[in-house]
Amino acid sequence: MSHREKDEHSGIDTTGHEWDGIKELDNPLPRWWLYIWYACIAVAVVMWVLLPAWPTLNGYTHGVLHQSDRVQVARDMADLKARRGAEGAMLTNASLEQIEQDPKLQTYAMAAGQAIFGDNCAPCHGAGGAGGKGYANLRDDVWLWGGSLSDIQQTITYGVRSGHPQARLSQMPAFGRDALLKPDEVNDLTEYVVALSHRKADRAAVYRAAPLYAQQCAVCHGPAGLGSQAVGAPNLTDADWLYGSDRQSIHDQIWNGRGGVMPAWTGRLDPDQIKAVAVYVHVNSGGAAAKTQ
Amino acid sequence: MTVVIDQTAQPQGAASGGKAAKPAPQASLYKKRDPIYPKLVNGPFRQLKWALMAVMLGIYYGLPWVRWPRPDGAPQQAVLVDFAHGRFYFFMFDLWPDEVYYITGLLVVSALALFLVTAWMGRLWCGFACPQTVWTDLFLYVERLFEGDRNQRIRLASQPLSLNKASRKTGKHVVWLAIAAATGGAWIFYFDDAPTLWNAFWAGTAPIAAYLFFGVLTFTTYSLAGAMREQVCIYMCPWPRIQGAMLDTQSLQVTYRYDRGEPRGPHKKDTSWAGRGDCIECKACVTVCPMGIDIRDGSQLECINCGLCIDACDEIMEKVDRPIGLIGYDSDYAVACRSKGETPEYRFIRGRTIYYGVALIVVSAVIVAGFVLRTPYQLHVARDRNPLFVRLHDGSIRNSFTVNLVNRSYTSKTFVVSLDGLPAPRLQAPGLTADVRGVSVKVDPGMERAVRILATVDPTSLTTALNPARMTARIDGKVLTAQTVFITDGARP
Amino acid sequence: MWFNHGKLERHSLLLLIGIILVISIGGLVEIAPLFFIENTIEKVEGMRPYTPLELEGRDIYIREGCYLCHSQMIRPLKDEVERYGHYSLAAESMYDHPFQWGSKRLGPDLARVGGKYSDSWHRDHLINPRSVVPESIMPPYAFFANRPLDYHNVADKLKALRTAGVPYTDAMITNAKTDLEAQADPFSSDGPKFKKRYGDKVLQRDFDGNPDKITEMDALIAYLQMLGTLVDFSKYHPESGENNR
Amino acid sequence: MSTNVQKTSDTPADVVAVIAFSAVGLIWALFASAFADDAPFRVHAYIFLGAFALAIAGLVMGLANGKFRNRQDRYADDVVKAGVYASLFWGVVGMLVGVVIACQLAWPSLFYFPQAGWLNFGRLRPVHTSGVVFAFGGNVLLMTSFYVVQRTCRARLWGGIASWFVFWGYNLFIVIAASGYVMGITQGREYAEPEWYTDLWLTIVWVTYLLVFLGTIWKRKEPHIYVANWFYLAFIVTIAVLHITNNLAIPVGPFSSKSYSLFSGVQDALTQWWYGHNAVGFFLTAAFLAIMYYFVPKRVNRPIFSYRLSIVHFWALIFIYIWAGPHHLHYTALPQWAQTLGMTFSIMLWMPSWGGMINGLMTLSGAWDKLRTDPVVRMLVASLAFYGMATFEGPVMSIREVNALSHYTDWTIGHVHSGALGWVGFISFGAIYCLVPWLWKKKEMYSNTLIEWHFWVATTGILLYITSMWVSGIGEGLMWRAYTPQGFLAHTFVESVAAKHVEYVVRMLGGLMYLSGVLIMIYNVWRTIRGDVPAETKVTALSYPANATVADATAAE
Repeated sequence: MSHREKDEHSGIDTTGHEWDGIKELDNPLPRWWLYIWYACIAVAVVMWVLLPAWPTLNGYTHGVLHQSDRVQVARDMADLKARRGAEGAMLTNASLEQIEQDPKLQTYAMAAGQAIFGDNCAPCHGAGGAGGKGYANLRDDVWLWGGSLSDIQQTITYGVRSGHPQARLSQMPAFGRDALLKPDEVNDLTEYVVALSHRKADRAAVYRAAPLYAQQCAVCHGPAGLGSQAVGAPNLTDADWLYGSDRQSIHDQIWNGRGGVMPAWTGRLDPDQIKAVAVYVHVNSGGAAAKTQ
Repeated sequence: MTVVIDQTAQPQGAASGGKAAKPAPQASLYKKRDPIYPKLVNGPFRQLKWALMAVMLGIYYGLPWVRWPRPDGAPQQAVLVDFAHGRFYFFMFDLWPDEVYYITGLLVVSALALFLVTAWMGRLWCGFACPQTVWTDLFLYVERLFEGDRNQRIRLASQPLSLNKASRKTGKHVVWLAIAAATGGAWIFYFDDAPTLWNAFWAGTAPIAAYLFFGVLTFTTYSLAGAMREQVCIYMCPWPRIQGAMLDTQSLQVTYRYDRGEPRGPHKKDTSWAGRGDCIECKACVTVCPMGIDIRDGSQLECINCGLCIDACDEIMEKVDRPIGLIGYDSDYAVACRSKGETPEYRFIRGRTIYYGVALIVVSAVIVAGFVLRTPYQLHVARDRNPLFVRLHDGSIRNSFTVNLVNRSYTSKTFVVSLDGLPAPRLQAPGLTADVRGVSVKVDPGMERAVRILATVDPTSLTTALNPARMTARIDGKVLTAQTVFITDGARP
Repeated sequence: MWFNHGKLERHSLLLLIGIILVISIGGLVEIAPLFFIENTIEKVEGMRPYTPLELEGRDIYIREGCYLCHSQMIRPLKDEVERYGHYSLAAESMYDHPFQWGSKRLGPDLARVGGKYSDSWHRDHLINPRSVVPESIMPPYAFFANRPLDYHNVADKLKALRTAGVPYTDAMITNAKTDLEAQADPFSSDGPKFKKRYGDKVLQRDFDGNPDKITEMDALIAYLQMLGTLVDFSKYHPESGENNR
Repeated sequence: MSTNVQKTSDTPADVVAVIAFSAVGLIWALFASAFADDAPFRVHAYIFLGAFALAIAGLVMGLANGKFRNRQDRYADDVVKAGVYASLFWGVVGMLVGVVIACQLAWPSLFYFPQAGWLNFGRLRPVHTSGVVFAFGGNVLLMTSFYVVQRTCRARLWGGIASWFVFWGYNLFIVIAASGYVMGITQGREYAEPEWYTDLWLTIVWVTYLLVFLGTIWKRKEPHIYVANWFYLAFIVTIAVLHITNNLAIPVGPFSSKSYSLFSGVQDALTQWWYGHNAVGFFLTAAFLAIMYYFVPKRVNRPIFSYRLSIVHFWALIFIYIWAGPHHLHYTALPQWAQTLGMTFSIMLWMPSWGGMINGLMTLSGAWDKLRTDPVVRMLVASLAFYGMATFEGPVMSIREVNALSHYTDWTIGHVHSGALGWVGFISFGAIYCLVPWLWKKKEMYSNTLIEWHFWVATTGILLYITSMWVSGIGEGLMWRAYTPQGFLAHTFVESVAAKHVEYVVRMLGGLMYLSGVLIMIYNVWRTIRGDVPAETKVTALSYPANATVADATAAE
């Protein structure tokens, strides 16, 4: 083994190998290096004991802590809700107007309202509240039952045709289906409604329908077709149509007299939650003041 | 294919029947550290190091206790990293999470400054300012208090265990631990209100993380400055390598001027200095070195440029009545010049230093400009994505925006928000007052507030679906704008 | 111990075998159990394979490298659950060949973007992201709206996926093309059959607002609008034993 | 020196084999172009067609002219030279694309074309990652491994023309892959984007590579296999295993560019990140450590610090690295047990990774002065320092609580680039600066000053890059999880995007500086190869006295 030689600089033996002029020393491992490595391994072993770590035939070692991200996040969310609940309690004693005027309460109500709306209202009114055929758009300035804070609160609390004793209630007759009017009369009324909304209509039919309208419809929709929020009768003269604005849709509505149903949310949502949703809807719709039409 | 493979040389293993050369069995798995016992030295560099140590440790331990008056609600601590609220307080400045780019700038400036200093004077950082050096120095001081200077320590180490030895060692470790604990303790005070945390810490009610970091920092201080010492710099820390790579032949670094020192040898008093170098082989430079190297071997990766060997050598030179500076800050270039009999020139202004200097000035200027122009107010706009717009009963189109206003000042402010770039938009913001100037939004100090702003426009005045617009917030004569878009059912591209 | 290491250094095949053995262990211990430990994939209700149109949309998503900026993996951390919705389950990507969990969020997570925004927002946003989100750094994809969707081999795609284990039925494969066309046309007469195959919750509408042709925009929006909407979370309980992982 | 020059072989079987193989490929490519199911596949078929035709033409012409003499007494260095050119070319391409996509993130409205998807971020990013990792890094590895294995085995490359097949085949793979990304051909798996037929082609090339490498070791004239070759071998074998397993897929048709991966969801995710992490571990770490093990001791002319450290850290590194993949999937739907394994093995990986750094740096002890006189040593040392930083940061980021903040953010990007720009880039530049004078028989590089400037510009670039990404990553991580005092999320996502703009500009500048450094290098390499005489004779050329002089002086006493 004559190839081992001493390295001049360090005074340490080489291994005796040489490749293309490269030799190797055989310094021992630095102690600190080995110790830190052992420490890392020890840390790893401790974690294996504490946490879920090793797969088994059908399962895995759960670790003595039984830690689970999913359980943990559920706990964190509950904590968060509890923390917000404390702020939410302030809603109890504030009036709707106070909530809307107070920056802190409004911020809270909007955030809470959005979450509640998403879970409970969005399925019908859409995630953004823009509604759809048969479901009212909550973002515009047209309101069947009134768009003031208290109107909205009442609608949410008791619903529309929900069966709750205090529900918003009205019923448009199914003029065609129940044979209250003849098919021709329904056709004429359709033309009349089209004319009410400032569109071109069959003049003759409109004249024929005028007395019918005064007799059958004006009670709720008003002589000029402006509607009434007291009975949830829509304004027939504006650009907003719940069941569609074309002749077929209008005809269908007169024939069938459809009226949507909205559940009463009292009992499902607590009063503070209803307040929050009411403020959320009111703010997003531009905040109509209480008024009579 | 021009390189000829040398096939004449016999494979080395072949002679011994292909067997490998077996290394001699090693006694131990790992290499034990050879302990270093640096001797205390006196001189300007040592004085400078003491002074710097006092200043830096003073800052480190004391800073969390410096109070800084801020309006109510805000922390009263001058320097505070408030992770919980995402705020960094530094005297008159406070940074929010979306302003962390200032920290980029700070890091870049620090690194460039280090590059520049290294180009000029080598590893000054390592020798004087690095926490590892400072705490090791402090620990060595404690070690000397208990165990005496170099020779006594060496003697003590070789002695069998005795009451004397045990008590000295114990004393040393206790003080070390105390310092380490203080280090860990000070650390946590940077992250929470110091006096409150102090009380909570002793009452056992501080957050777990505080105890955890206290423990970790105590442990690392104790082990790094007490046990690991120079090994950290030699093996572990990447920074010395980068600094090593940052040196060039013009950089000043602690240098043994062998052109003057060689040939070296012991010197008897009153003998001639002719025909020999100034180095008298007293090894003073070796015994004081905290890294345990002999600077006379030339530049080495271990050397941290602390200058203690300069002090040691100068002392000796004065004693033997030779000029000081046998070891000194010098450049490779100068040494090489002198050895050839030329007069060296020192070039502090050269391509690299100009390059770093300019970069440093540019980046610093950008940061300062950024700070000067910084407003304590912010405006963010998110327009609704669902629905994109709503049509009102009169056919007009309304878009909804969530406007987030941030007031980072310490007083309550009122922003006036308007939507510009559209024909006569009508703004509504339930719960807020809107007039011709826009919507007025009051935001509490140090708070942000999200408000809903609804804008209605007559669609006949807009022909395309996507109409760029600017949400504008005016406050204190400042104008903040955010690009947004007003969407109608007009023609789409 | 390394004094015997010389043997490995002198025999290249021994060294090779040694390396192969050493590098095999980690992968085997970690990956293989995922195929046989039962609760790796949660038992949930609602998962179904992608419809042909969604699959084409997903292929476009992959083609354009969307996964490089958008993750589809909501972590069980409270801010993510609040921002994006319920954390993602392994079951939700059980038909994803390949998975699209992503590794970087230059844009937001998309695991539950389905139903969050309107079709027309997606359309505007894809055509020019900065037209609706001025701060966005996303590239514009206006060509989606013009380019007709090339779905000539959609049945082959379903077949390939079935080989990989996605439960497409023979009927789904045979009718892949008509199903695809039916989904993009709300008035299609094939609609009921399509819904029968893929369930009532499946979306059937003109996604890009252009009834004249089926474009890449249709496919991509169809895919985006179903992301994260399949699993019925009212029937998933994380704490229950089999889901606790 | 050599006296027994071998007779050249009369029937170069290797060339004939490659011609036959190319002919088969040609026929396949003809079919593929005729029956292609989609346009991109047809384009690729044409590229294959052209490549095979060129190969056949070139080889036949070469045979006719009596080339391809397989002289066993000479090292096969031409393929290494070709590797130098390819590395430099792909380096510029990959980094240029990197700068372009960095610009796109900083100024999106300047760099996108709404009606054409080819240059969109999503398509260019794979061009960047594959360009720098596989094209630049891959060619550096091919060339250095071919160089090193010959020198340390004292044997010519095995397989005759096979090494050229590997070189051209690998670069053809890159062309196919990169052109595919731009056309939208991708498997949707990070760092494994090429589609099934490209993967198959790479498999053929890679197995040939393994045979060439192993064959050369097999016929070595040194009793022991040098440590650099252990690392190269581990790299080649492991990449083969990873590549094949991770690319198991079912093509939609034999002539379709589309395929679906065999695994799905959670299994697919872990397979992918087992691959992805070990592509880092074996391609960018183990293989570049092999470069370090040859070029560092060779350049500074010092023995390797510790033989036994190299043994321990080699086996520990390759064993532990494989386990660390799941740390890319913390908090995902991957079962938590796998996440814990990924985290703990990453922590245990710290010291084995550092073993390489220690062995490299301590090899320099005794030659430390070279740092100031030899800018190439600067590069090598700085690369080891960055290696040390990145391999410390990695285990830190693998801790789940840290990862919760860092994952999905720019912190990861910064971490990757401190390894890529600092470690992989610098060690490659160092190797190229060593190799060019050695291969082209020059005394030294044309200009040491230019190497210095390459180094200064590149280090500043790295500084800008990693600090901006580090801060931006932590910033966005904090913004995402920030809550208002009322307990609601404080920031929308897009606010975090807007907040990063400044950092993105800084990052782009950093990348641009790094690219400029490479351009300086290319100029320097070009002048060196051209044979220009070094311009400067000043500072660095000054006959700097080595330490030996001191020792001599001491001895002379």
